Amino acid sequence: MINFITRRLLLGVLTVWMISVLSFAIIQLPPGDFVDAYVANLAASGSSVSADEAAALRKLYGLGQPIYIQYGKWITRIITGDLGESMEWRRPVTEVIGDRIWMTLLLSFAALILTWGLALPIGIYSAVRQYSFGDYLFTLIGFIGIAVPNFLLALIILYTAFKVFGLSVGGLFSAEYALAPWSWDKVKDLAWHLPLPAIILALSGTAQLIRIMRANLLDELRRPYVVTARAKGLSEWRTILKYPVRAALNPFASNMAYLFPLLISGSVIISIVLGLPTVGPLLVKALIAQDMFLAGSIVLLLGVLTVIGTFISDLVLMWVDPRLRHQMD
Amino acid sequence: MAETPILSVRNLHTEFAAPEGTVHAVDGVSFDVFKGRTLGVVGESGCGKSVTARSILGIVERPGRVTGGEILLQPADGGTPVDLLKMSPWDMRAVRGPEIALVFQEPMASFSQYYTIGNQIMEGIRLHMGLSAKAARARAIDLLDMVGVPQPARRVDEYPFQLSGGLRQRVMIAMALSCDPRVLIADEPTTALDVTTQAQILDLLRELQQKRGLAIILITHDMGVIAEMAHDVAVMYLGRAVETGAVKDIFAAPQHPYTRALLRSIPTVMAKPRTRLPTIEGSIPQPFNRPVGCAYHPRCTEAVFAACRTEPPPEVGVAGRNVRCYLHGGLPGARA
Amino acid sequence: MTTRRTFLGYASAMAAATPAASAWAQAVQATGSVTQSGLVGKLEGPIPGGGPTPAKFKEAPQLAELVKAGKLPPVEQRVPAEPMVIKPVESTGKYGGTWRRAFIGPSDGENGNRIMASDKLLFWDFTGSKIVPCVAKGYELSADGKTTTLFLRKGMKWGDGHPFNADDFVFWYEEMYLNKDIVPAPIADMSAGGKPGKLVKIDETTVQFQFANPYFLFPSMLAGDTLIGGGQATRQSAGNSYAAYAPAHYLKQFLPKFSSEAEVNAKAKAAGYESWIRMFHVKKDWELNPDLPTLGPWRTVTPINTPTWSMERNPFYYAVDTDGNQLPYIDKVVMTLAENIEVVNLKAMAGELDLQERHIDLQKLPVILENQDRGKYDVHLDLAFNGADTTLHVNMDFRGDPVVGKLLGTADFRRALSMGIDRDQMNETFWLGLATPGSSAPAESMPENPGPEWRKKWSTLDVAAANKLLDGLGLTQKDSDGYRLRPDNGKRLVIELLAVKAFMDWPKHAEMIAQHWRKIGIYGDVKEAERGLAFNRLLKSDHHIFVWTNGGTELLYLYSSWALPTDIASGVYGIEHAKWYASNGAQGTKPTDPKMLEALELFRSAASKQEPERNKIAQDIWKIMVDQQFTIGTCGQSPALMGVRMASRRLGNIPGRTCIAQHCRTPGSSRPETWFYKA
Amino acid sequence: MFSFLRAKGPALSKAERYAQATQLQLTWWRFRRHRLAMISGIVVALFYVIAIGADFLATTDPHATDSRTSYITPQPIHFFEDDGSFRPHVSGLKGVRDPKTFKLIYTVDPNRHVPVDFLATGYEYSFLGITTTRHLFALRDPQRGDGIFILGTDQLGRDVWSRLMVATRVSLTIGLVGVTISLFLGVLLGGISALYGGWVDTVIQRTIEVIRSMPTIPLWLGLAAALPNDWSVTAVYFSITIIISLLAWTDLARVVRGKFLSLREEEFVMAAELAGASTGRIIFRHMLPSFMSHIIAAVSLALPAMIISETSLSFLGLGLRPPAISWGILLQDAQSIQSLALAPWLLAAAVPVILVILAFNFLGDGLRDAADPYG
Repeated sequence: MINFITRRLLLGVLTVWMISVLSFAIIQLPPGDFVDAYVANLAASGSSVSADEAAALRKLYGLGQPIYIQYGKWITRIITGDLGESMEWRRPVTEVIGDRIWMTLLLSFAALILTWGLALPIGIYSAVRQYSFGDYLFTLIGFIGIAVPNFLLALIILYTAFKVFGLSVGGLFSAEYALAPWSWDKVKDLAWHLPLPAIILALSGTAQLIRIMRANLLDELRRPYVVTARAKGLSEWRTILKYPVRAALNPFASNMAYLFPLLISGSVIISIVLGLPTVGPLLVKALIAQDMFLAGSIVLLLGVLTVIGTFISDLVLMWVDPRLRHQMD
Repeated sequence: MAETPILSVRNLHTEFAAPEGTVHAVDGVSFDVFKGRTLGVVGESGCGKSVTARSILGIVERPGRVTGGEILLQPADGGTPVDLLKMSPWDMRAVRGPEIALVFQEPMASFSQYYTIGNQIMEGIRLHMGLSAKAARARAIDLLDMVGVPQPARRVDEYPFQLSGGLRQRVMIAMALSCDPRVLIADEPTTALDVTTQAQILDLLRELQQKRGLAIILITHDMGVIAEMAHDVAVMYLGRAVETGAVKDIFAAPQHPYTRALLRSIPTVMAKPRTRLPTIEGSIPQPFNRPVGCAYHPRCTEAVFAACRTEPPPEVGVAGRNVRCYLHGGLPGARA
Repeated sequence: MTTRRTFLGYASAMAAATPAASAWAQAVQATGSVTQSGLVGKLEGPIPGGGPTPAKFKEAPQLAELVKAGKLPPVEQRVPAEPMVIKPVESTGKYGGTWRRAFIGPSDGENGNRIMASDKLLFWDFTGSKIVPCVAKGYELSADGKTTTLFLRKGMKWGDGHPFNADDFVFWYEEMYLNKDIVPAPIADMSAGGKPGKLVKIDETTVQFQFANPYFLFPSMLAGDTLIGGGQATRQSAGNSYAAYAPAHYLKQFLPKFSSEAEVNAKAKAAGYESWIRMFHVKKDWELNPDLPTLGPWRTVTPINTPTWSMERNPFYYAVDTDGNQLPYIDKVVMTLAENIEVVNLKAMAGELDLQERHIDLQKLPVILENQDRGKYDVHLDLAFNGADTTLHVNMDFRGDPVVGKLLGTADFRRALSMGIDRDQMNETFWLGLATPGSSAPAESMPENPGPEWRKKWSTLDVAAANKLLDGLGLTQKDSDGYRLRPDNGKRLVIELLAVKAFMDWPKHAEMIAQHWRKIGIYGDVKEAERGLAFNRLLKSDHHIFVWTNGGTELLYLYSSWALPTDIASGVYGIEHAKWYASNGAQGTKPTDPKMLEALELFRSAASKQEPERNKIAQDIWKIMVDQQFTIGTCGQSPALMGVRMASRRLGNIPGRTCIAQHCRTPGSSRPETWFYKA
Repeated sequence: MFSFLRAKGPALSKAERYAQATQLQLTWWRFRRHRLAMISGIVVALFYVIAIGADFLATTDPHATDSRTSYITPQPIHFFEDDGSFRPHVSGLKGVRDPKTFKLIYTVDPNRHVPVDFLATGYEYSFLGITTTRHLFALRDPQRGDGIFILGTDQLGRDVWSRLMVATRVSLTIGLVGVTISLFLGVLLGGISALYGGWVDTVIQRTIEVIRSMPTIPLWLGLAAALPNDWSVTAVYFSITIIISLLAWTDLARVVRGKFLSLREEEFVMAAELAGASTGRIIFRHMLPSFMSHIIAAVSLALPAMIISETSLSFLGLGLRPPAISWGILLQDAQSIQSLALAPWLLAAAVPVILVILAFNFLGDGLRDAADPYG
């Protein structure tokens, strides 16, 4: 088991490294550099920067050096816990990301829990009552969940909320709490704002998971051990919940790792539409402004989170699957 | 044989509504099972043996459905037999385990890999016998000990995949016996095992039968196993029992051409070396496309009557045995 | 309490500007369909110097309490002996309230800078046509135009209570402007006739800008939104270090000269900055540094790079109303970060913003009007004075393709492109009919307007004439789709329209123009690009035509970036030409088009001319510009850019109409410090 | 209906036909019974018919702008004249902007009926090298501002129906091209991974894992932002397709690898191996056909993901850009507050997106069930 965990950890580190190289490369791909974007931005708002100043800025940010040196500098600093400074926000990246990464996690997590909470019972129902009216209904709802692009859903909900209820649902906090330090009221305020984006975000993942759960369970329901359990005189629901559902949870758990990047990706788009203070809009802006330290840090951070997610899901998998646990010994 | 059977299956019909057509998996099977005796149900795969077993337990899966017949169980107190098919699902659950238990062909697949064997044995015990967790565990260990699992106290916490095939089947038997059933249905209990283990498991079953007076329905495709274990035999072909009777009679004088063909396919020590083992000509027809007339006629070397091709032969009793073959009577228009 | 000298300087500026101002007002009343809506109000605004200095000063209740607690000096000591007395639009107001506003990110600093506009040395009145005192109580331009003297207010204080005086100018000039680490290159604003000027302290409250050559334009430069005159908030943020003055007492601690390089570097490292320069750029930036002493009505509490950019009143603010109440009336400004402009608009319509004009989308006007009562706001349409909110800026030095480059450099080709545009359609579709179609020349009410006939010159739809011009250029071959072919290789001639979705949805505008051009056989290829990337291409002059506003060109000398190749930060008309102009011919390449050369020479000559002559020159430049169609105007003088103002009905002293122009620092010239909450 | 499947004639009994059917035929028979999947298959087929005949089905030039037709609500086609005679026509419209509300108000001109012709002449277009002006429907002698606006018009006065037709072509082909590329990559890399095993397998599997654990939006953003913006619409179109498929092949590769691995253990493959068949022959003669149906199912499930990808990218302004027309672009037009409030019919573009994705999903599910009823 220790061996298995170490192996997974090492692979995780490798993945993180590859992600870091990729993130850095992607940031470097667009033509021009931050100073170009910065100068252009100033020019667009009516200020001007001379060529000498631009050169001074480049020197300041070390932009003139070869890319591998820039990468080397960046990654060394990151390893020592220093994510660098956001050129656009003119603050340390850790501060800029700050609360937002937690909000991203919170939103993704809420969506994840919602996804599971919905997909599990519905998937079980659909499999056990295959081809029933309920099965078709849930499948249909689920498919609509996949088929309606979530940004469209977000926008329609945003507008409807405004049109019908006269409130702007943008953001995760009411105006009076956005600035306030954390308090019980602020948490309540957050709890009030969170469900809507979480539902929008969860919808497509839920539909997918329902399908996975349904297929897995259909598969497991045919296995002899289900007959064994029935032959023992267990009630039908107890049989299903204890045996095939447990087995079907296995691929379900391994899917968790890939649900996470999906949710985080989805949260980017939704956050832009709904104006949520997550890293999503920050990342898009940073990429557009070529604020490389910020963009790189966010991509890397999200990658690391996913790897951690994968790792946790491996542990969960080990916990659900005794075979895995024992093979590793 | 004046004794009343514990379990009596009468004209059982089980159908599967497959997209290709309705499959009559069990098509009018009748047999009796007696206390302390073993009924061997034999036939090629797909002949409806396993479905019969599941029909008895009321666990035929959709789209399957028992459509007719009676399954009469003699209550333990000796009262009038009850028809399991008329029982409510709720009452039926109390039959599974304490009255009739099932042992499967593939011990690996028949266990869930996610729970310890103890957990899976104790489940039935706690459900039906109302024992505490501790008492159930003690009983599980006893049961494991009884079926010859070494170090039962340790094994009880292991997972099925940690056991060898033979041990798994022993555990399976222990689980089946956990609630002291009167009837044990063993569905190909030894097929997946090697020859030595097979013998051990069969010994175990015999031993348990003697100790407890179990009635066993032994489902197998192996005439050798039947010869070794069974007291009575039902030979099944395409959902029908084509010949039933005491094992010695059937082996001594098989009446149905199919039974004869089955018996010919058992290798014997007396066979001449380098001769080909006889096999049954042809293959089993598609289940949803049962031949008209006697189901066996396309493969039968003795199908001499026109009726063989037009009308299924009725069950006729010949010398204390029942057989479905015109060779032994029942020809339309003829006098039996 | 103005001195005679300042009065003179002040009066001369006033005299020059007055006629223009009245013409302006007339023009506004005359505008047709827009006024039908009842949304265009009277051009009005608070008047600085609108009354005598009151004998007694009053202050906000919270400040009074701080005074009582001994934490603040009394109001008499905080307000200068010669405060700016502002006469509000309606009445004197009352203290209190929080102004809720929205901004869209750390690059949206202008959102806050503009409401801090009263930290400019000189400013414009509400009409945008008259220079009025601001931080400086007055100025004097010498008869030869070589020196401009500024008179400061006695007893004026920084936001932290420290005196503000001529030393702060000297500090800026010597320690910041001349420090190559901070300002790498001198700015054109500070030179006349190619020779750099000087900033000199005369006495505690008097400073002088001295030039070797006449620089009659300089007072306007100080009042304009220029590098030198933009004010501390605007010009010492976002990495810039201009604006003529800085809080010496506070910033000295961050400069090596006042301790040692090692010490400031150590300080920077400890605070998490790479070098003292990086630290200095943050410390002198009011958007980022709440501790920085400033002069404006409010000061930053939580910086721009947080989810809420918030400000509170400056207790040492130098302006009072006519009753002696120290301004501002409003306690706090809270700007919430909105991730996109749709959210800004929704929030405004939901009544969650009290006054917002920035990022409000004209296209949404019907929806905005529909929700007025629910959101409890009034809608004001403020019309701009620049010629065209959508202008086709033609690259005069495109070298990527000689054939296209030559055509773009040909006046008849540009004229044909211009006449191929159906401006009425564009106006109806994108401006809801609220704009004035025509050339890129500024509004008729502007002193630099060349005359009404130049509105239509080459700038109305005339497909026949356009086709004739194009045929005349030898572009007679057409392909099966009716598009003209290149003379060299017989392939379709493709003119690219580079467009950015920014203040307006310019890619859509470009799409429509491309459709119109089908009728003149020109294939317009719309290239939508992200703003930063598009401006990058401009810097390399790697574009055919750029679609953007020409806002700011209504006062050509103060903001020529969107009219002529004078700005080296933009290569929209050819970066080499801009370098050539900015370096006086030392770098870059000389434009070959004689008309362009003429316009540039005229422009260069103007700085040394007196105002009436300058205006005349500007008119001549515009005549060339329109005749040559260097920039092809479409529709303008509209409320499209910051001209849709949504003001809460609870607010008082909100003008019916304000000047929306670069130099008016919208909404700065309507003096947000005089607004107040009625209830 | 599907008579070609009965080509063997009635002489064969039902059972015999089943016994002799190939894997693909069996799949097809099972699939045919899946009614929802069948309907979905027909829907998908119809969509591709639209894609092919987009210009023919369009009634107005999808690029032609006119402020006189800005934001027209969907207009019906009237089939009968007032006197009851069958003469399809649309009514003339007159638009005025309300000076107070600034909304465009269109009123029907009851005296002007513009006849609608079947198979008539409209704007010119080229299809498969043929230039024609033939359309399914067109107006007879339209004046400026006339049009068949059954789905209304957008801000620039362009006919939403016609734009939708052309967008369908673009979005559906982008999905097809993308799926083809990812199928190629998936089969190739998945196959290599399974066949060679060892470090090759490890490297490919690791790469898949890295790609899958990256949040895709940042990757798209980075890659799309890197596209030179002076590229032509076509170049951007293909680049976007490639970008999407570069990230989408991993799923297919996993399916292929899994199937390869399990099939390698199957008897018939082993038999072929023992018989000395070459690897290539084994793959193409024995293995590929046996999981062809799985691939078909996987592809039909991958397509909607491609379509959503394009839509999302275009929504963020990083996918196709105007004047290209795709579902994503149409939806981008529909996403502003004013569109939702003043021209909700612009959301019509959402309908085909939802329909096609639903149809593909049902189709894919049906195919998968049919290909592998117990898997």
